[in-house]
Amino acid sequence: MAAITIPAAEDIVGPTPGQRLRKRILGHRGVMIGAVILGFILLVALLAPLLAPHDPYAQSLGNRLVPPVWTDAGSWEHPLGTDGLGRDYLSRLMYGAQISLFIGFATALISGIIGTVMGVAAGYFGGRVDLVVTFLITCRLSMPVILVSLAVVAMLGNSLTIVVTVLGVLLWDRYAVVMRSATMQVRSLDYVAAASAAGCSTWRILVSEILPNVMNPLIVVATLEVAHAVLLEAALSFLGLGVQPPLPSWGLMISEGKDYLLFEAWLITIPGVCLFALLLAINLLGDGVRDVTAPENRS
Amino acid sequence: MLIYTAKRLIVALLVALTISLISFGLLFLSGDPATTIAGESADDAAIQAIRVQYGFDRPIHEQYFAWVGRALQGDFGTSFYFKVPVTHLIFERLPVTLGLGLSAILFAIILSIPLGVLAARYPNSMIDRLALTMSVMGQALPSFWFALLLIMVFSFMYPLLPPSGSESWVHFIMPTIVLGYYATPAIMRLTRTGMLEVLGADYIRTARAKGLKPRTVLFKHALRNAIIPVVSLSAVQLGFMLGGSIVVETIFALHGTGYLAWESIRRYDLPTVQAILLVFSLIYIVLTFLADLLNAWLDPRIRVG
Amino acid sequence: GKADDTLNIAWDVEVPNVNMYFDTSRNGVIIAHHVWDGLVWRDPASGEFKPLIASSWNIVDDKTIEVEIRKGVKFHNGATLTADDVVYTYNYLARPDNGILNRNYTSWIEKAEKVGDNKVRITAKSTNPLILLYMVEIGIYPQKYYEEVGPEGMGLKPVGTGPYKITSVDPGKRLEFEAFADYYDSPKGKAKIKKIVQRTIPEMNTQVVELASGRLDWIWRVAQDQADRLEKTGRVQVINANTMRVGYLHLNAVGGPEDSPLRKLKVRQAINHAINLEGIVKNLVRGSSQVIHSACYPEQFGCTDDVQKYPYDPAKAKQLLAEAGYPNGFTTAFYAYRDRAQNEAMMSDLAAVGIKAELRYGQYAATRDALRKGEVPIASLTWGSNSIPDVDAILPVFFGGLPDDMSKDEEVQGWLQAARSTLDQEKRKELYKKALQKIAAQAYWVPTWTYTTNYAISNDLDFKPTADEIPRFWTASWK
Amino acid sequence: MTATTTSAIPPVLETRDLHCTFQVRQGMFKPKKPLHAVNGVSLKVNKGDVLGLVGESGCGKSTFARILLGLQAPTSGDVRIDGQATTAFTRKQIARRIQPIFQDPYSSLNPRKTIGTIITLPLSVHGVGDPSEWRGKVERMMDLCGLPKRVYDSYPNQLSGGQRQRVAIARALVMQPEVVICDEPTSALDVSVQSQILNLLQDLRGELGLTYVLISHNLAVVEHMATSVAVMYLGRIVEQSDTDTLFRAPKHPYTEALLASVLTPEPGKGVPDAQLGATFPNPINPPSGCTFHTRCPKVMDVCRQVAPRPLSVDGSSVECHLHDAQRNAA
Amino acid sequence: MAALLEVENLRVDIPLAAGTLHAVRGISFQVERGETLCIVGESGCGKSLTSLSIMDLLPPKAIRSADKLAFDGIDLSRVGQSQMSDIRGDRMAMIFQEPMTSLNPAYTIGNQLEEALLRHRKVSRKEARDRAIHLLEKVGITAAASRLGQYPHQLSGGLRQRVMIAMALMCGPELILADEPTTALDVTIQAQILHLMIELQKEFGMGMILITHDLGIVARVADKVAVMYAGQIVESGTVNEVFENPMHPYTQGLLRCIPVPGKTQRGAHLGSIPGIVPSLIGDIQGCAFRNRCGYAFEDCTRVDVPLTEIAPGRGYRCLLSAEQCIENAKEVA
Ligand SMILES: Nc1ncnc2c1ncn2[C@@H]1O[C@H](COP(=O)(O)OP(=O)(O)OP(=O)(O)O)[C@@H](O)[C@H]1O
Ligand SMILES: Nc1ncnc2c1ncn2[C@@H]1O[C@H](COP(=O)(O)OP(=O)(O)OP(=O)(O)O)[C@@H](O)[C@H]1O
Ligand SMILES: [Mg+2]
Ligand SMILES: [Mg+2]
Repeated sequence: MAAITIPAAEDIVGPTPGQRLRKRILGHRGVMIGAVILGFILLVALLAPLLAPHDPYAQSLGNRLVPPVWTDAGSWEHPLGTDGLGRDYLSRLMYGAQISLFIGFATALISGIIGTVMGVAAGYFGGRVDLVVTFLITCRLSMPVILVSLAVVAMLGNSLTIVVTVLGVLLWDRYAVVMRSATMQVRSLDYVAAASAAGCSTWRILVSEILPNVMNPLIVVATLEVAHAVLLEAALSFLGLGVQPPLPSWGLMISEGKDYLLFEAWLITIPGVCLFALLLAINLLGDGVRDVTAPENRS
Repeated sequence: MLIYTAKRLIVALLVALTISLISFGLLFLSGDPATTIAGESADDAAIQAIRVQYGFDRPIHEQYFAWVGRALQGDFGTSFYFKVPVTHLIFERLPVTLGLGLSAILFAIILSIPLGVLAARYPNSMIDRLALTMSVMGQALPSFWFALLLIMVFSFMYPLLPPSGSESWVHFIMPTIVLGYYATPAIMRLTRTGMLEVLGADYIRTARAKGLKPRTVLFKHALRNAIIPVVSLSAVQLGFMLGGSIVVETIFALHGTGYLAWESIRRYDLPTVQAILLVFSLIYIVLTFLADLLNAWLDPRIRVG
Repeated sequence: GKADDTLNIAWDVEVPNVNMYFDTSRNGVIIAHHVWDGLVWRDPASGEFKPLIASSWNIVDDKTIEVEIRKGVKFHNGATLTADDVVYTYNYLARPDNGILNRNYTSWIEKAEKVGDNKVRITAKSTNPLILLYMVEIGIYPQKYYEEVGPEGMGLKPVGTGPYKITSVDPGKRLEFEAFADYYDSPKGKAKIKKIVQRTIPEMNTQVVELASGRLDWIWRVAQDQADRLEKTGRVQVINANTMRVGYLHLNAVGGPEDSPLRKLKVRQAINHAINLEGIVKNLVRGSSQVIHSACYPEQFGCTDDVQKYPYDPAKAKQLLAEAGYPNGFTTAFYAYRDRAQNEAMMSDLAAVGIKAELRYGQYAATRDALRKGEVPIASLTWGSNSIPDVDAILPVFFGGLPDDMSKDEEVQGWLQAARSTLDQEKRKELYKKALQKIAAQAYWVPTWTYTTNYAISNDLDFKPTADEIPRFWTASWK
Repeated sequence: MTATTTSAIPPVLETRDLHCTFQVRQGMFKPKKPLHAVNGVSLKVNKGDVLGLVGESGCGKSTFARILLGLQAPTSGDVRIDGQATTAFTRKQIARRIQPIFQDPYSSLNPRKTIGTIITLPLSVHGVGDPSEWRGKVERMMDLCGLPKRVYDSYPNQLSGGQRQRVAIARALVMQPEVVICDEPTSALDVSVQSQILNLLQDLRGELGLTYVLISHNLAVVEHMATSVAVMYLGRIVEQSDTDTLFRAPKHPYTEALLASVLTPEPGKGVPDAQLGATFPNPINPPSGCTFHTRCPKVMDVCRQVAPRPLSVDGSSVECHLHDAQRNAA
Repeated sequence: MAALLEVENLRVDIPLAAGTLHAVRGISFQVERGETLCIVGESGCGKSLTSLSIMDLLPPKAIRSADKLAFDGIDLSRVGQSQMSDIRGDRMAMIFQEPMTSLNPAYTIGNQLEEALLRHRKVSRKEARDRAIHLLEKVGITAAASRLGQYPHQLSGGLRQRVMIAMALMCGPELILADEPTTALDVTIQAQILHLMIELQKEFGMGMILITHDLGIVARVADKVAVMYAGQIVESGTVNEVFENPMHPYTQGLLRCIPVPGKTQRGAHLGSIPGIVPSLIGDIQGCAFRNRCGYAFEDCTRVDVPLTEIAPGRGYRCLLSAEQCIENAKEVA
């Protein structure tokens, strides 16, 4: 029976916040599963040029619709078979990971910047600024993203840049909402008053007092928005208004495989499962980060 | 109350105006709609005639004000494609979309609220884990893919359900599930966190200290308070479902507004697209307004200030 | 199904309007053939013109034709068709302010007059060799009813004289047809199946599922791959039929920036050589589709294969490119609106000789808008000639100086104009040949292949498709 | 308006007829109404003084403090530092002279910053001296406030409540301000820690020649620390005088009630009944006349109609009709 | 007759990720009818958990054990959930610290008051309502009948706390547990509420456990005092005994910390207890106060300190002798 040493008066009470966070992250099953899957997909995406067995764009019309290796007609030449133009499905899938991830992150970045600026400004300045931002949020929320992005893409033509821009310009609402309330909350705390009383400029307060303390919700939203963007791009591509072929985004692959749904189901199940796994991973990660950084878990 | 309603009305109007500007802005992007209206084999004269007939030769702001003026009287113009009044078209198809949306939100609520309550009542139990897994999976499932899988399995491999049409309620089963499951995780989580929070509240302890039965505590004291944010969320989700209906209605060939929107976009049927955008946003605004009223009614702190 | 003597059919696009003059879509044409009879009829099998509402006709001169109206023809609403209805219809179509969309069938009409109890004289604005063909497409409207209800009423409660009458219109969603009991003894023949129900099902997979489960009896435009698999199941019959639609790559020889590579003949020829059409047709398009070399459907009047051909030869293509000053190829936009796989295959062939094509996949209307602005270097398009078996339905549209003429070749324009203003069929053939040869020599187009359509129908159904992409359900019957 | 003697040197801090009104909404469906959080406060604080400010929750103490600090703009009236109106100052200039210590040591320190950075902040904002000297300065201040050097690189959540409050004090004092506004500096702390902080504040005052405005609802603390006391009720100062006078001879019935309610640890004395009504009036609809009349055990008719004016009675300033009456009688 | 409440060696353990938190470490006390026991101690020393464990309202993961936990002869550690909830609110009631959040915002005061009676007694709504009005008047709320229809947010803190008291009295309990009932209130209101509670307790002859960290309240309200530190009772006795002759160094320290108007010299240094409360996670040996204690010696680390009883109900938990303790107290005073 080890006697506790009762800490001396001025002893530091615990580990640093960073250490605690690390410990909680490592102990959180969802985060770990999500991180492993996402890490795997990221790795495959980055190393696609090295890993892909074939050129993802190389067609071989004589070799169309080869089924995957686990079916009777499959071969190791094309482990996941080929698509309607005889392109190697595995290679396309690997490059598709690049595209889908790029869209997710790029969109989340654009919308993140727009939404955070709006949300923080509304939360911090309140009053008219808040009124305007809230109004913009209401406007934005009242327009279905998918409808607007479909319409805009239909008018402008579909390409990677357009899709990323359109989604980026549309998906800022959640950032704005969350950042607004997080900022309001932080703003009312005494350390902001203290910084203000110390003579800090508004800019400095925003950057060094507010922003670091709204980072956690920001990261959570950003993660979930990556998933949202990936999903939306997939839906746009599915409806034929996403990235332009022959770029292999996963949504586009599902869309292309749609014509073969009934008889060559693997063409939609494989990219579908990949998309599902990616979204699952990001969501697990986002949820996990939310759990880990939730106030009740901090103390 | 009156002032409040009036204020909301003004905001709604402003939102509608903004949306109308945006949707009208699409006209700028679209180039010349006259060719579209004329169809594949129309000649130049026909196109020019249409241009004059629809007023596309006039300056854009003039067109906009003319459009707003008519829209205020409930006239959204004539569909380029169907050549019938857009208002007529939308109102004919709205019931399908609203019916689908309502059944989907009902499906989501019926599934997620009890699950959320149970998960909060027994945190970290099997049921909690199950609910959590379901919600994470649900968020990650692309609805178009899910819909195709459902069709593949339940209409083709085991032909139990019709894959298309809106003749009877059976036709709505798969669309309802596809549209509804996506709202389930959010509502379930909110119920769960709300319940967890409420169950940890001081007044729950007070209720228990009075010796009340656990059931009374759970349903009378806890759920009543936890449900309030769920109401708003459900309204918001119902609003989101209008967007989701585009994909679902297209796949299941339900002739609702969502499908109309999608087809109109593809056909450059701008009056229809504009009107649908506007109607969707108005519906959303009305829904959130109703949710606020319902909330106010549920929450005495708002009701009796 | 057979059991309730109802033919359930599905189309993937919504029918905008059943009023035939307000819908230029393919489905509109199909409906028109069922609901409205024209003055004459063209037998799809023999190509001969036969009397329909006109019991006989007489070509007075280059511009004038007189028709005798058949007696006892009834409209669906019970009224009897008279010469006045014919006059009314033609004059209505000739009015510039009528707002109709189908002007390319009708713009030739100058006027119609009643010249006897049952006799009507129709005058054209100018000499036109295709008047009879156009008259086939012009359905006769009941004067009294149409004046009463107007175009909108006609769109909701259509009244014609055809073998089927429409009993219910749910715009865009569902149409119900019923065999017209009082149909006259027409060469088209009486409808054999009592009812037709048309539904709009946008998703092809859904159509197939519905067909397989017996809730549909007839669908078409099934993708070749799916058609193959579907046939193998034995649950349905699959018919592959030719259509008059041809595909082509439009190469912008005159528009675009000054240094546009496509302005160079050698580049256009190189493109022609670069694409392995045979391979694509054999592996991808399949069915009875065939590769074409000139800018028309082979069986159209005036169409000839006797033009310069560009066999698949990537090496030659590269050489031509090098000669044109593009040894390393170039990058270009590539517009398309359908058949994504086929277009990707062509793009891949272009890439193989160094031409990097960036796909702009959009709506037909958008593509054509851009095209007309002269912005499009390469566009992959198709043309169905409005089912008219004469090159006049295709060549003047794209080479005759109309808005879609992007090559602006005055010589070709002249020949086409000349061909149009003569009724001498041999002379016309000669002129068209000249035009087609120049088009090929200049490589304004890459003519690609003819389109086929796959019909998938219930095993109970007896249905014969025709090449003009107009299914004639009144000839269909249950086995 | 105060009764304290006017000397040649202007008071270090002075407010004149300070008002602060918020527009607040009572329910979602109701229009906004004005709430007079601070309703005409005139006070003077001389150098070296400790002004104790007591009053019930919601009476406007913190709002008053925020105005003094320049964190909240008054609706009308002005604040003067050394005789100069603060409207002439920038926020930075005010910051050099007036610094706050807040009630809750948990929310007054940025959890993302180390203790060192937190205390250095004012130095870097004002660009005092050379950044290389900052660490030394900060460590000296930490030492003065009883914080070990080790915690320089720690984060707030690694410290105990008492230590955090010391950090807050060090931050407030590192720029050597003239006035420190302490808004309930110990009410979140346990008694055993409270006394440590109070002792520290006392020591620092002596050492650095500070002036305090000490807001507290704990009268024992105020009586222990303050040199003069102001009693606030519904946004107004109802009584002000030096500490001795106030505790010995309270003049306002509310002050009397407050004093009677202090529970000293003396067994056997029982709990007094202050005879006040149970409710603090709603500040949005304050009572007419004297705002205290609804709870006053000595209420008179005049109180319901006429708002009392501040009077100077025996060296105290008081707002109460009882004292008009005395005066009239005299 | 046995005491109303007898607690012997009550322990509450909370398993946490870092180890088991021994929040309450074997405390014993008794409460008689009509008697007030005050439990006083620093934040986190286990006061609330003690009261909650008597009511069986502990958080789900907390584990309670006791050698004896008897209410009016009923062994509370034996009774089942439903029997416990029959006793709770009926014979034994609790008033919580946070008047602002302890009432359900969704229901009227009347509803919440009546509910308590309807649960335990076979009475009509009307009777419940009458009782509610009666008690509201009793706790000094005017226009009681009209208050019944109001919602909690319409009442001020003081009124809510009165409602909480009335609610606790609905069934006429024999024992009242009040956990810091006045901490959130202003001084004037605090005095009123305490005054009220004492009167009601006398009137109904209830036993009362009052938990507080304010020595002032203890001195004015208590019959008996238990001073808690780190989950243990370090000193107990009647109020006079404890305040006049504090034995334990911690009690002595506490009394020196607070300025007493008129007694403490203004501006002078206050006494203080250096350091902070130790963490109670893991196994604990020796005196928990030793690191803050000016008199600590070697044994304090090694020996588990027993409660020394110097008279019935009067005890302290320190290794120093009673004489030594009294000596220390004088030395500083
Ligand atoms: N930003 C604000 N907007 C609206 N009302 C406010 C605002 N700040 C304070 N108030 C209101 O002003 C009044 C005075 O508040 P203040 O915080 O100054 O009181 P206080 O005396 O410090 O109370 P406490 O003792 O509870 O801290 C209160 O009724 C409060 O609700
Ligand atoms: N649900 C819980 N989970 C974990 N630890 C808890 C829980 N409830 C209480 N504790 C811990 O148990 C110890 C005793 O808590 P308790 O609430 O009894 O303290 P207290 O004396 O009432 O303090 P206060 O004066 O702050 O109310 C504290 O260290 C607290 O952190
Ligand atoms: Mg305050
Ligand atoms: Mg407690």
